[in-house]
Amino acid sequence: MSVVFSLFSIAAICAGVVFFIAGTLGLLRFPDPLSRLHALTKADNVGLGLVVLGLLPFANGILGALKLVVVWVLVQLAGATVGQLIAQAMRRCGPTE
Amino acid sequence: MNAATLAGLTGAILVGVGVYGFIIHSEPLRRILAFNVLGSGIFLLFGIIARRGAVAAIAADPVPQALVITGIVVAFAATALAVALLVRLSGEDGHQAPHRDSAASSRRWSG
Amino acid sequence: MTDFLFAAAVLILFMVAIGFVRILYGPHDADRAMAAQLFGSGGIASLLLVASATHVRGVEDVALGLALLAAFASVAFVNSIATAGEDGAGGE
Amino acid sequence: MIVQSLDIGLAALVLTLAGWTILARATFPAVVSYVAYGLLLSLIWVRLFAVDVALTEAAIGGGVTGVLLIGAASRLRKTAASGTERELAALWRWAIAALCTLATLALGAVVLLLPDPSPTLAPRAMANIAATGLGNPVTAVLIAYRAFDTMLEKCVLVLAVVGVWSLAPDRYWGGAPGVPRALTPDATLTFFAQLLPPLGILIGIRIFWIGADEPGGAFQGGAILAAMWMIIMMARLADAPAIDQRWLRIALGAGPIVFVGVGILGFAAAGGFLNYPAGFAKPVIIFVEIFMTLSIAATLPMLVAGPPIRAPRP
Repeated sequence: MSVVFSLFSIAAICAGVVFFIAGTLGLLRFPDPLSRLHALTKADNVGLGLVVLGLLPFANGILGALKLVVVWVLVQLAGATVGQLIAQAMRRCGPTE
Repeated sequence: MNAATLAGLTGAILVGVGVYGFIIHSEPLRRILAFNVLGSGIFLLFGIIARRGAVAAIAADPVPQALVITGIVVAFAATALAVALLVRLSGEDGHQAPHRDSAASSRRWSG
Repeated sequence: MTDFLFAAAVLILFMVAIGFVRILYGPHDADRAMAAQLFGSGGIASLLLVASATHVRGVEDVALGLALLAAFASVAFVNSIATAGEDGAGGE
Repeated sequence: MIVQSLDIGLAALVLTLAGWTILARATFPAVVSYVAYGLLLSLIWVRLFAVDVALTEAAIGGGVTGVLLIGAASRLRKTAASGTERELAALWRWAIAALCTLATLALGAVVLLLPDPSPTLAPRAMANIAATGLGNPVTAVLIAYRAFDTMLEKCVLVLAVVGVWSLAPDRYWGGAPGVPRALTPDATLTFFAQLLPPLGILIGIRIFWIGADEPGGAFQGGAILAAMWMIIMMARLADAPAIDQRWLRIALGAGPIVFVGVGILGFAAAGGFLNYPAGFAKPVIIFVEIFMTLSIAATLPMLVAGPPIRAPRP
């Protein structure tokens, strides 16, 4: 059973790391700020979500698991808000501001 | 080399970098930033002393930790006071009041 | 397993570090704010991985605190360019 | 091996960010670097097993400091103040760099030559912890063993607020300070500021409450509560309070006043300033901490908001 959990964790965390790599590459390589923002929010939401998913089997009881999920929800909320705000600000002021 | 020694050396470098920045910058906000970098370097030196004082029951000596916690809060208060002084000064000898947004909203709120 | 968790944390930190280039070169201040945002989520992810690997008590609470405050710098940034962009009109 | 590469990578990243904070040409990139730097510092504190410090650094460095510095950078950009940078001659810069390198080398040598085994107060802190009724030695140091320091530190915070307020022009005295907030109400930000505080207040109170036995405490919980009040003001859901409001002044002063009061009662109850009566130490400590948390939650946003900038309402 624990082997299954370990494999699950390794797979999820690896996938999460891949999303972080993709997000960073996007932040570096995409040509304009809005597509960079798109890449960033993917890394925020999915990358951290997968890492949290992979860590859940090792969580410290129900409360520990709950905390991990709340961390993810909070970062999700922050990422979504910041994405919206930055995009609006760039539309208002133009990317050359 | 363990994590504690490495953190201590990081702290030593941060102190040097902070002092350098504090001297070479003439712009006050940059000096405030440099001063904070210097302060966090000193906090890290406290941190290594705490970590080296670990005994079986606890992983780090609580006394330096408590000093650092107090230090972080006081450093923040000092930074805030410095920033307030700076903003006020720039409003005095600049060409404009520093808070036009709020001046407009005060009209709204007082109406 | 512990080594794997540490390795994942190192990789994520490394990726985040590459994002530092955006803080260096911008070009737009929004890009810098985005890179700082990536530092936040990457930092939280590696913190959780390190916590799980070392079993230090209470690290989830540090991650909770960081996650709660993850948006603050960016919100302050957006507010500041909004007030700078209006340039004194202060309009409603 | 991998652990070492983590530590080295972390140190390299922290130093790069600190270096850029100092060396960046423009102010804004320097401020952003500094905010990211504060975030990574809390990771180093976790690696040093100082979770209480990591929590403080995360709550203060991640939240209120970022808002303070970014707000300051944008206010100063509007005025001419950012043009005051003067370049030093290259010779001077090299000389200063050499001196700072010497200071670093000296400190590094001290770090490497620290005595082994290192002197520690940890056994003595643990030996008497049963008398305080606490389980977290850091809280015991803050509120029991070194209570005097912590009390003075609360007074420093109040003095800092008085110092900030005293910068107000006479005509604004008694008015409200200007929080760096959105220019107009914004739907996304409003939604965020309505959703976050309920959860944040819960987490803040929890971190304060578990501080007796686990990492956490009044500073950390108070800083998170402070951040929640700030996001409400930043989203314009609530206006900053006028500084002559009685409730605000009570909230700011409650921490130090209760602390001093409990200290004086210590003469009657246990024969000395700040002595806690045997057997009742923990309830007394929690009582003091409740007011400390409240004061910190009120003080930090007032420090960020700066002096009053509106005339008091008639």
